[in-house]
Amino acid sequence: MSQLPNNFGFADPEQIADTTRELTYIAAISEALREEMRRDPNVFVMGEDIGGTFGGAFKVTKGFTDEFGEKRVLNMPMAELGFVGAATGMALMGLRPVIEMQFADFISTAFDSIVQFAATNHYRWGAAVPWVIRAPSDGGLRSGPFHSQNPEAWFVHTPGLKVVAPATPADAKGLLLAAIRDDNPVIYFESKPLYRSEKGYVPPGDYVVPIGQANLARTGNDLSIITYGAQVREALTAAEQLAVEDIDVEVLDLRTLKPLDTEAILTTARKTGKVLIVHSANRLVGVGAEVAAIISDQAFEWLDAPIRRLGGLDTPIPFSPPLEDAYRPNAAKIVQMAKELAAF
Amino acid sequence: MSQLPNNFGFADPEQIADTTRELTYIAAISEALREEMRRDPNVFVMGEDIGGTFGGAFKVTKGFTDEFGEKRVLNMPMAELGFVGAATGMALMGLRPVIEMQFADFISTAFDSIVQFAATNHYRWGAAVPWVIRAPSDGGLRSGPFHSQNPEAWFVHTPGLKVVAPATPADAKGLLLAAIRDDNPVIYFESKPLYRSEKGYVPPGDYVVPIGQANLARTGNDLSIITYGAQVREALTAAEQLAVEDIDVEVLDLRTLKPLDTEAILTTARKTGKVLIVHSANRLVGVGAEVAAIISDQAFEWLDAPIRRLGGLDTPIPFSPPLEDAYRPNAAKIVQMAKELAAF
Amino acid sequence: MSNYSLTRDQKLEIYYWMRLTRTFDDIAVAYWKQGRGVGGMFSERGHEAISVGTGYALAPEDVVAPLHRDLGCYLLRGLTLRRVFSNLLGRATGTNAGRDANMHGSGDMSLNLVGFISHLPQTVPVALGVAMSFVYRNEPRVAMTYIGDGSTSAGLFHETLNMAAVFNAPLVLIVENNQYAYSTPLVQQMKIPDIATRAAGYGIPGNIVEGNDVEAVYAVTKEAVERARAGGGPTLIEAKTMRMMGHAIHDGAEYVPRELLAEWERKNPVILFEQQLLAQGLTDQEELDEIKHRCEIEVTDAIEYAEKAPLPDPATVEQGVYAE
Amino acid sequence: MSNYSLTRDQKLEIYYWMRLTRTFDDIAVAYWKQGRGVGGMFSERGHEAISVGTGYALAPEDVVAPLHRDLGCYLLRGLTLRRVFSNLLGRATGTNAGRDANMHGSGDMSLNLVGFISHLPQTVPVALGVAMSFVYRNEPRVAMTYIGDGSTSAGLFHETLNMAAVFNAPLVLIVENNQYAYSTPLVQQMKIPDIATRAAGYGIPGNIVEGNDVEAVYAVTKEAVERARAGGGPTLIEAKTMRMMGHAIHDGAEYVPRELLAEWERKNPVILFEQQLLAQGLTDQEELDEIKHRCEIEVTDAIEYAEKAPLPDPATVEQGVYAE
Ligand SMILES: Cc1ncc(C[n+]2csc(CCOP(=O)(O)OP(=O)(O)O)c2C)c(N)n1
Ligand SMILES: Cc1ncc(C[n+]2csc(CCOP(=O)(O)OP(=O)(O)O)c2C)c(N)n1
Ligand SMILES: [Mg+2]
Ligand SMILES: [Mg+2]
Repeated sequence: MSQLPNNFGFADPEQIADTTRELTYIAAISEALREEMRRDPNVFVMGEDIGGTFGGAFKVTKGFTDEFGEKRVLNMPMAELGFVGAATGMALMGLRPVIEMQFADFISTAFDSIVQFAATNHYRWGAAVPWVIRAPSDGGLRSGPFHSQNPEAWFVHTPGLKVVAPATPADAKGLLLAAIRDDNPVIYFESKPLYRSEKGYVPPGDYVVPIGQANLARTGNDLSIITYGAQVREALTAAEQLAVEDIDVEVLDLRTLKPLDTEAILTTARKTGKVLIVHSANRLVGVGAEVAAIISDQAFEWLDAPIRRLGGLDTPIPFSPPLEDAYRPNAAKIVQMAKELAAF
Repeated sequence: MSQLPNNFGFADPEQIADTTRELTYIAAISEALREEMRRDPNVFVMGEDIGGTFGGAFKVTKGFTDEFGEKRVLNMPMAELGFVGAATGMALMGLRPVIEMQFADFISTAFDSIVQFAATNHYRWGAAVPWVIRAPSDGGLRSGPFHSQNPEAWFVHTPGLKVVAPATPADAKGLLLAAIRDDNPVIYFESKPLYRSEKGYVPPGDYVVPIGQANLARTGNDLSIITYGAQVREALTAAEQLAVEDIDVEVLDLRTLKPLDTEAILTTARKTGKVLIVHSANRLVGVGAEVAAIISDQAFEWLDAPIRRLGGLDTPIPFSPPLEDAYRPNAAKIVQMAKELAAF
Repeated sequence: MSNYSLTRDQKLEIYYWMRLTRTFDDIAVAYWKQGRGVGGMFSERGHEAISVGTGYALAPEDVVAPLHRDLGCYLLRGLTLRRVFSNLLGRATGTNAGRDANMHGSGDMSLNLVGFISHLPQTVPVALGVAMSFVYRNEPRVAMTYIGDGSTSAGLFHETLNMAAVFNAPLVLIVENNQYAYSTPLVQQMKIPDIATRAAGYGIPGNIVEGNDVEAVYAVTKEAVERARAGGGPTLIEAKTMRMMGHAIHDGAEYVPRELLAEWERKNPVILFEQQLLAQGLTDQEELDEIKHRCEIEVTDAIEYAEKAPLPDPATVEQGVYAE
Repeated sequence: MSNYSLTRDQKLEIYYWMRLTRTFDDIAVAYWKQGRGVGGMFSERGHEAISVGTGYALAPEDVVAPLHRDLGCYLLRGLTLRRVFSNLLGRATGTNAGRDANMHGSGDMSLNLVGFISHLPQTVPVALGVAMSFVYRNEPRVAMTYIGDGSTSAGLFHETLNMAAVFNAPLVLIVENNQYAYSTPLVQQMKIPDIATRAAGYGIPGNIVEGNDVEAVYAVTKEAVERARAGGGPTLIEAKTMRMMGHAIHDGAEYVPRELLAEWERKNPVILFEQQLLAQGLTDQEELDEIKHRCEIEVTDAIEYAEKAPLPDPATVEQGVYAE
């Protein structure tokens, strides 16, 4: 990761005036992007429908064309494979494209370019590809199999990428800045269910959360929940409920999925001896499998119970509310599994 | 899976005459394809360069155009995404396309069509997609980052697919027949390093290895190696060497990666209490992570040692011999890790 | 085109499907605006002549893969309003029993209807494969599918048409050029005035048709369909129209100039066809009103049915991933 | 085209690069046939006029992304024979120190050379991005890349050219139509006689050139490059030639009719250019022989260098995955 510059004081005046600095998760993303584009002329955004008066399917770049002009807000034809390839070319020339996938689900369309070209380039011939793909992911919103996906495991498995997944407004900002400044291709999974419902303090100005560091979101002694993205909120909710029943839960928010913060994972596993891993993505060969494998290898002697995992089912993500609810992890299911594990 | 018909007696006369029936791994693939095309007029092959006098990059379909005609040997333009989509359409109409990817590495080009359309179709609206993709995978052949890949983890993670990976000539035939007769999209990873160097008895005629059943390739008491594909041979070689040092190794060949044979995995893990998981694919969030996670969940109380994994490194696959050898698992590395594990 | 002239009964049938489509759309849009819907919903307003005119050109044994704005085609192929509205509400009685959203995955092979997916234009090569299956089996059948102007920017447009030409497949591809891809106008998508121009790059015919004139749409499609059936290979048809509402129900489409909408509203395909039918002396206002009334009753029935229908049982969530 | 006439020195320089390319190829092919190579190897025999004629039309500040048969372009951009042959043998002194095979990944941004990958034609949109970076920064520079006839069947051909037109990017795309994609002849790839026809579908110029005539290739490319530099946008150039050996070294290409090869051998681009130079009275056989001799010495030197060069240290295998 490149050196972190000072705060250049570009934070939005309105927001500076607001000393509480409570922002929604999505406003934090938007702020990070805007401030970074003000700071660094090499940073620009590209994607479908992100320009003009429209500002993207989720309005993250609303007003950006007015402020930055069409050259730095590239409204792309519907050709993800081609435009991710083009972003790679721009990045090779030292620009820092931030690509918006309209939904994370569509990232499979650009897969070849991501996993074969961008991911391998530095290893193969030493040329850096400093782009970021923003991928609005996760469900619970009755959007069906193609607007609800969590495809991070494909990319964590692939050598040469970095992958982050913020769970709070502050991390949404701090990890986006880190991702943009990183000299490697970074996939930034943002959680749609947090967009407008998750609010929190966001430091003004230059605030960077380093890639590769997990966050201990709650300390506890009985059991560790290791999770990320929208499930962090579910895990914290579950922890509250479990506290009532005298189960003292630690919650580790991974924040970065590649590279994983192995030290933090092992520390919490060794501390509590009982681990529940949770993510929205389907469980099978998910990131949680890797976390379980790491623990069963390197914290084996500290374990007091089997390692449990809770993830999406091994089915496409169904649309209808009762089916989607059955598919998806949530606080209630976490409580249930945590209780069983605590009693082991 | 559809009902298995009888042997219609279509085996090649030459091969019937050869009572030993020792075939190479690649000849077994070719035989399975040829016999199945003779048996079922709905089965056909499609892919790049597979037709005419050429018969494919590895000659698996050599002579097929002569025998079956151009209608059943579709030589495709270089457009994997489009022609896998077309295969899905043909499969929807009750045909059974067997698609040859020229190299498994190029499967990422067709990714969108595989993971989004074909994989989800039956769940979404009940129409079956009975195709097979043959994907020549794995390395050790000095072919560099784009002709050596093992991308199975992407597909095992994806709901709605089946994934197989034969390790012997007999399984190469038996699993290909099973895959073709299966009513679902199946990805069949064949191991290039085994093509011509691995020989063995192959049952004549109709020989089906059911999808979903692992094979205990060697029994032992001290330690289990769970593996698949080309690493089965490495594991068996390692087991011989370990036997000399009185380490009695069990080798489980998974054969099918999706659905995994959880029972067989748990049985061997519970029996020996020590597990080493090996695959050529890069280790991180690989299929081995899932195997480790399953064991650490469901065989926890039987374990006497940490679960170890050996896989490819988290780098692209390098070309130059010393680098590729450092990248790739092999018998010597297995011996080394198994010894440490046995001593735990 | 005169070879494929329509009888009075056929024209009134076409009118019925167009009117039913529009009535469904009016009522469904209102339903969603009242906050009673589940998930999102796509309006197909403005696409009635295309979806019905093209769909009507097919024989029952032909196979079609319609998209999100092709409700008319689904209905005339036999997908019932009850199944459609049930699916919109995520009911067990919906086309796919609540597995997929809105019109996605609304296929039914017994009706020779292929379900689509979001990833545009992934259905296009699938339709090519259907057409190739007819070549494989020597069947005189045709496959037809649709693509939006926006989706023609994707590589599959190219891969599919090229392969369709190479395999001389009986495929008809309808480009629904409705001026916008979500918020993106044509001028930001391509530097050519007519998408049909691209057909020459594959060595296949490319036609342009006024997409709000159902008789013209029918005629040009029918000709392409019968040519394909006779072994003449694929055709590209570009039907020009306008998306009259937002991209989906949540989208107010403020980015579309109001004058453009007003201009196209004057070419409302349903009204245009009514005027043609009246001018041709084939019907009178009373009969048209009667059809309209019938459509309202049918849509109302579908909604009532769907509202009462059960939601899927969560215990079934893992069923059906694989064909057994 | 007359605006871009070449001096005698320039022509002899072009001849030198073409001859060097051919000499390298002859020797490398023989080396591999003797079983001394590591991994596979692609011959670019027949492509000398294209790779050199196009590459020579670029200014040093322009960026080029050559493919597996564009050795001439790599060399004239400054990639040394020593680095190239070292890479073929997987040595630490190779362009990418043994990470990637044969000419794959032979990029060097200090030479404005982009490395390619196997997945065809993934380098094409990357070159578009390079061109878009010039628009972004208002730099009068041009990006150029190549695509085989076979790879034009892939969707990226379409996506890239359409976006290049939309963004008026200074991109020159050379189609190397060498009649075959591996074993597959043109007639099984497309139903059109000229790939350049497709340019009209993007609203950009499409030119056809005799790919074995280096002066013609240079002229048409130079015109496109300077047009792009002046803000005139992208151009497609289809250069017709023939792949004179198998797809790669292991491939005997029995599927290619011998008469076709004989016909094209009469148009051998290196010999053709020698004849033109002699006919134009610009050189004599002695000078040509002298250049040829120089090329042999250089190639021999590269091989000796590479053979003595160290293999990479296995301890470095995990280095360089990420830029720090
Ligand atoms: C591969 C892919 N990328 C992005 C989207 C999101 N998306 C849905 S519809 C749409 C615009 C499509 O425009 P067009 O093809 O013209 O169809 P229309 O909606 O205008 O009928 C976009 C970008 C998608 N569905 N698929
Ligand atoms: C996506 C992809 N699919 C398949 C291949 C395997 N392959 C390598 S070269 C080739 C043929 C390419 O033909 P063409 O583009 O005409 O280039 P040429 O080799 O003739 O110069 C194929 C199919 C590949 N490299 N990439
Ligand atoms: Mg449109
Ligand atoms: Mg070629």
